[in-house]
Amino acid sequence: MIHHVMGVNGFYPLLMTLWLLPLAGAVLCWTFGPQLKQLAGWLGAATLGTSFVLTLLSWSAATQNSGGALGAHQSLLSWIPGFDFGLLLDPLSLIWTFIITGVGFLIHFYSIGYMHGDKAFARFFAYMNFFVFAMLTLVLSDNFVGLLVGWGLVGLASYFLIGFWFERPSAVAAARKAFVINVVGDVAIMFAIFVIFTKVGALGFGDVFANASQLGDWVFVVCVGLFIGAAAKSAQLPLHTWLPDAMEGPTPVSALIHAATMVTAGVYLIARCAPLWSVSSDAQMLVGTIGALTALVGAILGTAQWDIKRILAYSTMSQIGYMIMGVGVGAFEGGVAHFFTHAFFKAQLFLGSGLIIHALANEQDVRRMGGLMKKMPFAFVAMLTGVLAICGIPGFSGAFSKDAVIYGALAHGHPWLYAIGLITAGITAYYMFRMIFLTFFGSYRGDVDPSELGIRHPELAGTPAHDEHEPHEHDHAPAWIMAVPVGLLIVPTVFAGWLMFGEHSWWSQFFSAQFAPEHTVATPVSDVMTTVFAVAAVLAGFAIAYLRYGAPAAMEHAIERLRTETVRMPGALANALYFDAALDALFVRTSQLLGTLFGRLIDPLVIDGGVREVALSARWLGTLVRSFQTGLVRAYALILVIGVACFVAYYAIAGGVH
Amino acid sequence: MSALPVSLASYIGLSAVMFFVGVAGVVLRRNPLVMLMSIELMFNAANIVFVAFARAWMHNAGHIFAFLVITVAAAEAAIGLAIVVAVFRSAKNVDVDEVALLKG
Amino acid sequence: MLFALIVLPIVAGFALFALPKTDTRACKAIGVAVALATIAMTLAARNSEQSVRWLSRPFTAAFHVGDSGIGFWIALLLTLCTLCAILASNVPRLRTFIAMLLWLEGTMLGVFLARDLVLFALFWDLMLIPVFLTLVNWGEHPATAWRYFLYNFAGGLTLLLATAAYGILAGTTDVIGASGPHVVGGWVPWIFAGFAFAFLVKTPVFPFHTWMPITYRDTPPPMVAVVGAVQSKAGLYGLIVVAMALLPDYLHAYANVFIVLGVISMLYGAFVALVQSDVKRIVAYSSLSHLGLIVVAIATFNAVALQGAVLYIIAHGLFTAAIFLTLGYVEEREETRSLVRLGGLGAKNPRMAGALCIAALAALGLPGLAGFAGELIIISGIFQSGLIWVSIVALIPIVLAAAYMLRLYQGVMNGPEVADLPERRDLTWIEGLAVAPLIAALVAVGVAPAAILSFDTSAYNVTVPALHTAQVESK
Amino acid sequence: MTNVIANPYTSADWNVLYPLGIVALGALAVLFVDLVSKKHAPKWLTLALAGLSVIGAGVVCAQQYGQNYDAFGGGFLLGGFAVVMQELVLVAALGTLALYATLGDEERMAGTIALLLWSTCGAMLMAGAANLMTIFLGLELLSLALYCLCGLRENAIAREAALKYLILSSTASGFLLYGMALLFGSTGSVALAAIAQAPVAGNPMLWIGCALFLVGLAFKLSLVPFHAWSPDVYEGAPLPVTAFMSVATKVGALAVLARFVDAAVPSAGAEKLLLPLWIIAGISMVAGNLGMLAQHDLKRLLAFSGIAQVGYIVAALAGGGALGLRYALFYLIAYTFMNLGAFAVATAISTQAEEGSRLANYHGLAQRRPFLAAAMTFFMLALAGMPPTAGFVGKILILSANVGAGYAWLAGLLILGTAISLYAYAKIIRAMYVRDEHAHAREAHPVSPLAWASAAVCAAVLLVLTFYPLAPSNVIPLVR
Repeated sequence: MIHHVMGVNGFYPLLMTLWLLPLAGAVLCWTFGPQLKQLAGWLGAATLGTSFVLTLLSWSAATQNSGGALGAHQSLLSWIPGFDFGLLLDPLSLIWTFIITGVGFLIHFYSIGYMHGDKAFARFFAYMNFFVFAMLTLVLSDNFVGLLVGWGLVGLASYFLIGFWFERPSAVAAARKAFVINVVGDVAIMFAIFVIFTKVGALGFGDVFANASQLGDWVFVVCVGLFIGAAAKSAQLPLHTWLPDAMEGPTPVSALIHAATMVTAGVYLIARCAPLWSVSSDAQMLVGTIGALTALVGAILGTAQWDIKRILAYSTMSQIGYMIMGVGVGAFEGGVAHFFTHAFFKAQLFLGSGLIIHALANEQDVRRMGGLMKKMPFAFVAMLTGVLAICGIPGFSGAFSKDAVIYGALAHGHPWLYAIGLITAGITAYYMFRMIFLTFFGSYRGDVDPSELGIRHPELAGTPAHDEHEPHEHDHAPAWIMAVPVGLLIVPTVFAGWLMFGEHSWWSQFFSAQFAPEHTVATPVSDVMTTVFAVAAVLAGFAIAYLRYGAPAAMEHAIERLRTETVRMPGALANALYFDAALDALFVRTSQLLGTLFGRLIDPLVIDGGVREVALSARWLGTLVRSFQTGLVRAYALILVIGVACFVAYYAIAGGVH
Repeated sequence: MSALPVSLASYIGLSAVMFFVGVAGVVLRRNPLVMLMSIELMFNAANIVFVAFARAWMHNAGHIFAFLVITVAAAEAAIGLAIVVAVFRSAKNVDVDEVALLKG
Repeated sequence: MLFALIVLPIVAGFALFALPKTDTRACKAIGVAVALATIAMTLAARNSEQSVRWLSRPFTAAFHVGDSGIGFWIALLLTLCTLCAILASNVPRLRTFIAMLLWLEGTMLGVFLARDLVLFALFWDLMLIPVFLTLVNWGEHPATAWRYFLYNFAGGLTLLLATAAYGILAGTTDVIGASGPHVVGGWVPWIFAGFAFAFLVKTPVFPFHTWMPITYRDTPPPMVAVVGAVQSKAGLYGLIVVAMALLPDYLHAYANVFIVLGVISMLYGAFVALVQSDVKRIVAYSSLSHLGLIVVAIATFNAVALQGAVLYIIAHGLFTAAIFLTLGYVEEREETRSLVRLGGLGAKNPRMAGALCIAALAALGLPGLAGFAGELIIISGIFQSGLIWVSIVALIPIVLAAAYMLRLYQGVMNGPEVADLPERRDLTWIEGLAVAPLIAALVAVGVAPAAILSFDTSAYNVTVPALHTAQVESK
Repeated sequence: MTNVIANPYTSADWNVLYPLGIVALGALAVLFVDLVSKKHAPKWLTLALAGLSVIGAGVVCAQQYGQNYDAFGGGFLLGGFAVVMQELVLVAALGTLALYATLGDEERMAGTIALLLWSTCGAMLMAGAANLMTIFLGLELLSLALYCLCGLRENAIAREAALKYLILSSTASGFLLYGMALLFGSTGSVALAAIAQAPVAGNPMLWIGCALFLVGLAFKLSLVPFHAWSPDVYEGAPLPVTAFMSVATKVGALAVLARFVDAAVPSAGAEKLLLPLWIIAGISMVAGNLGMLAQHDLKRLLAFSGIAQVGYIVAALAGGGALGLRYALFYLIAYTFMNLGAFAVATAISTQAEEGSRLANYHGLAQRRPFLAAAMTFFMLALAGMPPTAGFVGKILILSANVGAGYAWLAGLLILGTAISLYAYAKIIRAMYVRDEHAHAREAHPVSPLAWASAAVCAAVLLVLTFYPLAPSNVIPLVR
């Protein structure tokens, strides 16, 4: 078999350095945490900054194209016989690396302020750097196993960071939940790997894609396996339940891992495996549908949340639904584009919310906010640009990518998905502006008794009380540390979409060699009309949000209306459409029941009981043997005589006495 | 007075009867001395067979064996008596059924 | 060299009694020195063998020791685990305990380095004795020692019987490490059954496993680290070098039985581990689950699965030992093993938490660590051999492993600090040193597992070429 | 003419009996010394004389190895087999002497030792006996002396043991003797070889004679169901006597049995003829081990153990193959040493006042006497057939003999019996190693060096037998 390697083989020290630097940072922060103190944050941020610079310097290597070999390929080591592990930097992984290191750097920088004073400050940056290393492993790997290694390691980093405040039982439980669900995804990818390994005999991307035809009908199985992995990591139905809980982690974590990068790994995986997806229309149908449904369900659930981070979490889920729908149906460019813009605006939104949370001493319930526009104008601007981008207001970044995805669904022959995409856009506008109105408009409700707002158990309603995180008044980090990254993010949040504008945009040029030309069908409506529909939907959503939360009438009776809404919240929405309960009953409870049954019943009673019977019967027989030893000579003599009689009888018969 | 030849079977029959009497004595009697005597009966039953067959086979091994057995039986009786006396030195009557410390 | 390697720990174990009972430092120092020496000798003895004539009738047998290709790695694992166990030992009557560990090491080295079946069976039975005596002396419940004894010696007996019968049929027992003479006859199924019973009990596999959780529960942690990590592998090793290599026809014929038992063990152990509250029992049932996978791998006769099995044998040994040692520290400090009582230790004991965390992650198959490589290769082999549904079912325990291992780790280390636990300090450097080599090896094997896969699979009658041969073809 | 009648045997015949004669003379010497001493002969002198005679007999006997001679018209077959068996008996005697050195009282020493030596003579005679007369003579010499030895202690249970032994054993002798008479009657010969090869068809007297003959031997071997005497007698007899009895009677009876089986096997009806023997051997393996389960006295436990062990050895003879016989011998040798070793340990922890045979005496022994406990563990493992002891090798050999000869059911019963026995032996091991809360209360009394040394020697021999490739096929001869 001839080895097919994607990318131009060579020696790329920059590539290896940018990959390993975060690992070095993690090790340093972990090992010398107590000595480094606040320096750990700067160290963590600096490694990422350097990696980001190296990424930019590697740009030309990543986009080089010589005779079909696209990007840079660096061989590293032979993992097991026959499987070499290497790094591959091509336009696709470059985009991810760009976001991971770039946005990652900003978030690290922000964290220096946000995490200031936390007693595990160094540990935080160790985990964060480790995450970046793992994520880079994921996107830079040139084979499925390496990808899976990165896949597992980001899951681990996510686990650590969700459970960062591990004294809190809720954080611990959320971390475990996230990890276990992600392992479901890992094993599904493992299964896909088995199929690929058995059918193709190789695991390098180049080999596999070059010999994809050998998969035959199994390609659908492979795609499903990979997609289950993607669904778990990217919070697609029905494996999304961990993502809202993951908001237990510090807000920068939510911004980096649970919004900008890790959760989009599923999108990367599908885009990376575009050669497989493009030959399986069943897989396209399945993935596109689930993506669209996830977008819709995420948006619907987003309308029912009170915790600002959970609103953003459901919005993340919904937006990733868009991306998955895009890459799923075959609109790879559009899906990846939405990842690109989403990374900026969602990071922006999370960091903005972090500013609020930080300022309000960890208050996360929007019912207890209100009127913050005057107090925190900078946060308001940051959040507003983010919201405008996510809603897809033309001119803002989200508009270009989201419309590309929605139109892509239609262009690839999925009108239903197109419709869902448009409806979701409207709902998105509704819950996003709901958040804006509740947070920044009206009057401050933080001093209102929680019960008046319908909050029955304040400690359970997303207001964690973790003293160790709460910075001391006299020990605030300078405000600019958190403000600068947010300010910097405004630029791409607004303008990044312009890269995708036009027929021969920079974006499509950039990916021209990456993805095969897409097979589109004739569409009844044009892409411009799609934008018009989308804007209409957004306006509708905004209008409803305004009427319910932003209009003067609503503002006046805000407290009563919020209480009513809280109390009258439909059960299905309050319980997140019962996904959690269903998974719990189907898998968790069942497993525990089986475990109890086996451990309490079968082990002690059935198996040991049987063995005990045998042992007891041996002892009983021993007593029987003993019972012949009466101690009486005559009894012994009788036994002897009986024995003799038996012997004589046998011999008499055997000897022929008749 | 006619001398009827006594068949070999008669000797064997006699010895078998003696032997069974001996066996029954060991099993049924409770006095150790009687038991020892019963054992002597068993030995002597064997002696009869030996002597009878020594004649039948014209082989003097049977005779020699019989003498051997008589000697051994005498030794056995001596030792047996000694042991019985030792065991029942203090008892008024002798009964093997009352000697059952060792059991189980 | 090899004979010396086996005899050294045994003799050293006896020699310890010449020291004063109270001089625990000297005992430990000697134990460590012997363990280090055995590591060095094991490394030096790779690929060497020694043989001395023993029996010539009813069959030829020899004191033949050497590396069977697989045995070397397990022996290395054993010596490493023993070193760590001795370092971590801190029990009453330390002198006797270290002697037990050394005897265990010597006898088990005999098992894994024996190239003669009779010698193998001999050391097999010998290796049970130190564990039994430890259970008698340090165990909490007398019944445990009996249960261990009852099951394992029953297995040892059938092993003896089968060995003798095999020797008579084959004419020689000097067969380990190669594809032995082909034995035929009506007796062979029974011989196979004898071997299989011994191996399945030792591993253990459902339904012969009930001795195992209580044995692991009652054995002091350093000893259980060796027993759980290495002694349990004797059964699997036996399956490979005896059942696969010598009686392939019968393993083929009864492969379905093994696969079914393995699959049941896999799921059964994982489910039970989910709900246990005693931390050592969790690990015990997780072993049942993990080792079931290896049994399935062996029964497929697939070279890739076999390579994965050997790799996973090593990996499982490493992480099991590390988990048991760390849990031993926890128990020693907090005087409880119950997840109901434990919690929140991570805040005050970051080193301990780190060690347990990495070991638990390896156990749940985190990509990049040793457990993952083994699982991945094994299940690919199973899939490759056409048992698609089995390979799918084999993925379930991995998910469950994530759940119970995290439950274990978090239950001990995370959550709010428990006020009424005795607060003790973090690991001392020597305690850390006892776990560190295992952790390092877990990472090393995870990143570069190739060396372990390099043994010759052709002796084991596998049906599909192994990984490295595939590589040769591709170049 | 008179020459021939007066002296039918040559010096070669009498040379064969040198070892036996030395032992017998040793007994006389012991008595003589006691006679001429003022009060009693000193204990050391008695033991030294006896020891010298036993060792001397051993040396002379060893020199006979390799010579084949049918002495006394086939009454005593000199050859490797007889030599090995006689040596085993002598080993047992020597071991017993060592135990007496610890436990015996000076007053009765000379008589006791003389009886012991004559008993040894009986067993040695059986080792070479090949006709009915020598067999009977040897057996009675062995037994009569043992009856006395059993009762030679001033307590009720010893005498009870003697009485039981006397009555039951004599009854069994009666059966044996009657069987011999019938055999003689049906074949006209007293030579075992001639008897065993006589035509079996239509010869009921021969068959019944065989039955009674085998019953007699089975009684001496204490095979189930002729075993009932042995637990009681073992428990009641003084410790050294039990040790001697457990080895010497079995060696003697096995020698005879082996000759009989060896002679009988080539004949046509052999399989039918010997089947009951294998059956009771199989029953003994299981029942003997079961009987051990509920015992609390070491001697009693070892009596049951002996029942099972003899079952193993007899089972090895099944099929009558040459290998089986050799393996039986190998196991018998191993059994001799493990049993003697166990009794040596028991003696080592005994005092003049109390024999250390109750299981309670072993609680926490490992704390008080770690090396004795280790030795005892070793002997228990050997009896259980666990490595690294000769018991392990022996069991493998017997299993192979059984399987090879087509008696797999015996192999199965052996496995079953061994499995059961493990539990019983382990009970003792566990008792020794379990921590004894009252350890300080039990004072560790001084240990007799001789008993200690005996135990050590036994352990060493067992270890050597395991690892030294004493291929039974090379060293151990056939019945010849």
